[in-house]
Amino acid sequence: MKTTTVLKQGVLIVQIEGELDMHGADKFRETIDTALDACGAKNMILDLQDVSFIDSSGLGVILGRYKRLSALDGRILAVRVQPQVAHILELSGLLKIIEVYPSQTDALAQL
Amino acid sequence: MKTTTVLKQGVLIVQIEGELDMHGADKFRETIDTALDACGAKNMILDLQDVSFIDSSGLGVILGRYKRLSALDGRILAVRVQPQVAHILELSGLLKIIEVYPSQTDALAQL
Amino acid sequence: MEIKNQLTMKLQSLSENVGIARIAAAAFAAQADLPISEIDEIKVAVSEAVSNSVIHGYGNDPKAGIIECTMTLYEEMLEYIVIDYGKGIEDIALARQASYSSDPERMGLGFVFMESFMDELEVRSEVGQGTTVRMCKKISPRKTH
Amino acid sequence: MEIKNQLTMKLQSLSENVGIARIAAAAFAAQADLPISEIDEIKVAVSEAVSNSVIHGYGNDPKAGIIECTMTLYEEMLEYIVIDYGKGIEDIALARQASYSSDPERMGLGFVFMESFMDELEVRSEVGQGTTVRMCKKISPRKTH
Ligand SMILES: Nc1ncnc2c1ncn2[C@@H]1O[C@H](COP(=O)(O)OP(=O)(O)O)[C@@H](O)[C@H]1O
Ligand SMILES: Nc1ncnc2c1ncn2[C@@H]1O[C@H](COP(=O)(O)OP(=O)(O)O)[C@@H](O)[C@H]1O
Repeated sequence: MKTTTVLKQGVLIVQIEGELDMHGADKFRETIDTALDACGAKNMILDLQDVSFIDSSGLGVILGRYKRLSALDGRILAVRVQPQVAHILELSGLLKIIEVYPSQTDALAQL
Repeated sequence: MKTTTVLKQGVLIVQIEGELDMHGADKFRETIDTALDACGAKNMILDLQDVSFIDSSGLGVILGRYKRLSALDGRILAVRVQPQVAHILELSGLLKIIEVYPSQTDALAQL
Repeated sequence: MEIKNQLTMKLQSLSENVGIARIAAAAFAAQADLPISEIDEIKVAVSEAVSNSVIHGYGNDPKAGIIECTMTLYEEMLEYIVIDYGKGIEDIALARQASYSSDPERMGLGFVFMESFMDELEVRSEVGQGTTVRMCKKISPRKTH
Repeated sequence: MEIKNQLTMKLQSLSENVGIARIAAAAFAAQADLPISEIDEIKVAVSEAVSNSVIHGYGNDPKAGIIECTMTLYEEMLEYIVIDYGKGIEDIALARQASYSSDPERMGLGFVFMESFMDELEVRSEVGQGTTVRMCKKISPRKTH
């Protein structure tokens, strides 16, 4: 798993590649938290185009970041979600709190 | 593994999809032999575009067909060979008897 | 029921092995000619069970013990059994509830996912002895050749 | 040498399982961060060894016995051991020769491939007892993180 972050219009864009399970979860969390600490963004976009797998360990990290940002009145949006991952996001109830958009541009337009 | 055959300009074109190991080898051989019996072609083109894996069991079937066709003065050509498969064809010495071309059209032009 | 194929894997309790178990589970399921979406579901379920053994069963200590996965193909179903010889579960009914987790950092969705993604889920556990999770996925007749 | 990870698989002697063993071998190798081409080489070598156990060791009889694959990650190498308890090999030196096969339908390239694709190949066998093939692939330091 590989995570890269970049700040665009004050929004933290997180690009993830690989399988998001317990093996990658700690590093995934640290990368995001470090970037959030550094840039002070309160909104975040998760680009899931290259995420082929997610389970409850990966979802747990996303939910934790949601809690952190919603305390600041910030939001998390997800873009380019693959069908298998969308299925899990839906089943977990995460889609109730994280909106999904087709592209980064669409998501940025919402923030 | 899936094998489909079609006759083009008197040449048997064999399209293979999947992993060519001992599990698929028997069916692979039968499909080709049945098609050869039916159409009487003496030249054959193997389209390996969708073959992601081959080992000595798969090569054995190709070599067997080579023997059958060269007894009739026929030839076997291979097209669209993936790098991993090309590596094995080379190491096995099969490239000495089976020429490789980029496309079916190129191969047909040689026959 | 006649066993058509069976595979047993013994893994060290390492997070690296969750992905390996999942890939093997999917490769084993491929024989049954299930639709991709159902193979994806099996991957999640096996991932959850093996992750639980690593995290909860053995408390993230790779030396604490090994994890056994047995995959069996029957005519009409695929069965996955994941066993650890770790800490065990005191109250299985509580553990299986949605959102219950003994770890505040986790979501408590593991058993929920195993249950929703598979057709059967059975959990046996004894404190100090370990935990056995048995999950089955039906193979509907129209899906086999 | 310290073992960093180890996985043992027991398989029925079925042609379906050659592909499963190969996929598991590749997933296990992925930890070592080898280039794709070397993972492909491991897939071929493991495929050859398991195929030999199915075909020659157990004579294509799925009831004849099981196949064990042990995969071990050391600091500087990956080791794959494939064991069957089948027919055994009478003359190992002869069997390892290129083009030698006891089966006229086969090419006799299995051991040649294992040898060229791996950095070490060791074959032990006893007639009527079975065969053990041990293969290693070096992990050059530049390839690890
Ligand atoms: N293999 C296991 N060994 C010990 N305890 C377990 C095991 N699997 C699950 N549990 C217990 O059951 C609880 C619920 O598990 P689960 O639904 O997977 O959620 P989570 O993993 O997010 O905690 C865990 O928090 C843990 O206390
Ligand atoms: N696991 C095994 N059990 C018994 N005999 C074996 C085994 N592996 C190899 N052999 C013997 O060694 C010979 C050479 O093997 P190999 O180089 O893989 O070629 P091939 O599989 O094409 O025959 C085989 O034909 C067989 O006689």
